[in-house]
Amino acid sequence: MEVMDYIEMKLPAKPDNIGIVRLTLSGIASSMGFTYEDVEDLKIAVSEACTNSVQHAYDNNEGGEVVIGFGIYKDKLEMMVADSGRSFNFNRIKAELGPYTESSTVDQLAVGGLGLYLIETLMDEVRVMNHSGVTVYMMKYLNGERENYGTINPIGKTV
Amino acid sequence: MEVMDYIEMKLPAKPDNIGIVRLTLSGIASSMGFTYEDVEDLKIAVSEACTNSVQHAYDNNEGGEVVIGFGIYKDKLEMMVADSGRSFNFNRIKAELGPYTESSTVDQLAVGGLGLYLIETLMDEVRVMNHSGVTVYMMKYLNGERENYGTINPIGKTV
Amino acid sequence: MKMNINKQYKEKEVLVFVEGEIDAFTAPKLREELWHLSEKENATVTINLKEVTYLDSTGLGVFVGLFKRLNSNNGELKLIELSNRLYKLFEMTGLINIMDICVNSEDGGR
Amino acid sequence: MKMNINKQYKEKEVLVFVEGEIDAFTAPKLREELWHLSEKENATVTINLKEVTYLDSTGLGVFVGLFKRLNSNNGELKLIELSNRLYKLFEMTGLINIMDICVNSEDGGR
Ligand SMILES: Nc1ncnc2c1ncn2[C@@H]1O[C@H](COP(=O)(O)OP(=O)(O)O)[C@@H](O)[C@H]1O
Ligand SMILES: Nc1ncnc2c1ncn2[C@@H]1O[C@H](COP(=O)(O)OP(=O)(O)O)[C@@H](O)[C@H]1O
Repeated sequence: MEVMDYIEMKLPAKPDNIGIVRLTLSGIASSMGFTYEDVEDLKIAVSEACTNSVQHAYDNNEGGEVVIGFGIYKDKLEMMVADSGRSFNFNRIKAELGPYTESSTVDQLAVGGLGLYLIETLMDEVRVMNHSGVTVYMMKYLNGERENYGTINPIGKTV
Repeated sequence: MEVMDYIEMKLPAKPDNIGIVRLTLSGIASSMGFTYEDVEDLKIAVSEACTNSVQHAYDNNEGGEVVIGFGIYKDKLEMMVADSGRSFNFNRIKAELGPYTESSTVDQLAVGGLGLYLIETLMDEVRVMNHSGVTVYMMKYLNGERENYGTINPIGKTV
Repeated sequence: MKMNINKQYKEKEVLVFVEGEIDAFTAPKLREELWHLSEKENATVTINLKEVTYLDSTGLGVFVGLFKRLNSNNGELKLIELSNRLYKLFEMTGLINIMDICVNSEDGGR
Repeated sequence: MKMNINKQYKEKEVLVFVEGEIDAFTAPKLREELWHLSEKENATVTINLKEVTYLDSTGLGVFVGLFKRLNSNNGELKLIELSNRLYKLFEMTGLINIMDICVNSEDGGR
């Protein structure tokens, strides 16, 4: 087993709290050495997963919980977002996710919105598990082992 | 029972992680409406408690965990820091803490350092529980129902 | 987490400044603030996003909804002064090809 | 979480600039960087804390340790340009009465 640090957060499934998750994540990702751009990408990915838990998994104000697990490795960050409200057995759940190629569950879920699409585009590996609540697994390498989507021109903020 | 939101974090008892707890806390406290000064006070209090868990509760790199619970109310923030590594039953633990006046455990612990002294000075209520690991309970009111320590002159950062 | 909205009215045109983070918490407030602007015929709404520090699919959803409604009322939506970050998001989602988006106010919003 | 340390040597005096957060993670590095400065006799160490954005008991401990050792070697420790926040901490802990602390470099560190 690779060495990793594991940080877990549990919080009420409310939109108010997603900003707090982003702050925590940005602390974790910055101290790991992710670039500004990558930290911003990670913030979007984790927010999208939390937003889905808040909006789809629970009817409004039902008292549901979201659990977010951060697996911190030397060369990558793993994030799991689950709306079952239970703590992760991180490694067991990872094992259950099965091989990457069979990630058809993502397509299955992605009916209309942009959320899961953004997660898939911004992260290096994404898997969705769909029993007893939804668990989204996301992983991003530290040194960006991932091609660019299109060319982004070096456009200044203002002239 | 008062209505509250409860946010919990669990992380390895390492000095590296205390900054992440501060970030999470500052997100929570700012969105509750605490002033800049109060947020900074809360950051010190939670850091001191985490530092103690890291330095005293575990021998170096023993793989221990710290659990931090944030109880968010309309008018106050409660924080618990425990180095047993187990999740809180927040309300049960609060009940076990007993009346505020009997907080002699704090004095009992405070042998040499400034950490617990700062926690006590900066927070409105502090209790320490000392079975199966140390749990520090800290509470701060939103509108500062607490007297000032001495007069702080309005000294500018630079002239 | 804060978001501020400022509106400047000028005949048929409205210039909106948005500041802060747009996410699942703040997007409903933004939608509410913008929605009535799309009711009139031929309205031009320009949104300056220079000070938006965070945006995700919830915010994109607000702009797409506004865009559709303005279009169906013969109006126009312009998004201006996007940061590189925000531009990247509109690019990734393909919205850059559909909507009137520019990174630089000097172009007059085109 | 970052901390930067910059030292300027001038005969028997050293001026140290510290930047960032001083906590249980960064304090050991700070102690290590400052310790050798207190070895010489009659050394004057001035530490500019203007850019220190966070400080708790771990950092106070470093300064107290350095202060004691400099004193026992007939040296001097000055802490200068403290923000209100940092000043408050030295005040609360009573260190303000023991150590040479000032909030304003114009006073020459007194
Ligand atoms: N945590 C979840 N629980 C239940 N359903 C989900 C969850 N996450 C995603 N989904 C389903 O997947 C769909 C696509 O999600 P997404 O791409 O984020 O777009 P949107 O949320 O805008 O619909 C959702 O509409 C929903 O039906
Ligand atoms: N979480 C903890 N586990 C074990 N002992 C603790 C814990 N927190 C505090 N203590 C004890 O209380 C003492 C005083 O703590 P503190 O005031 O923070 O000062 P310092 O940590 O600098 O010694 C510590 O030296 C330690 O013996």
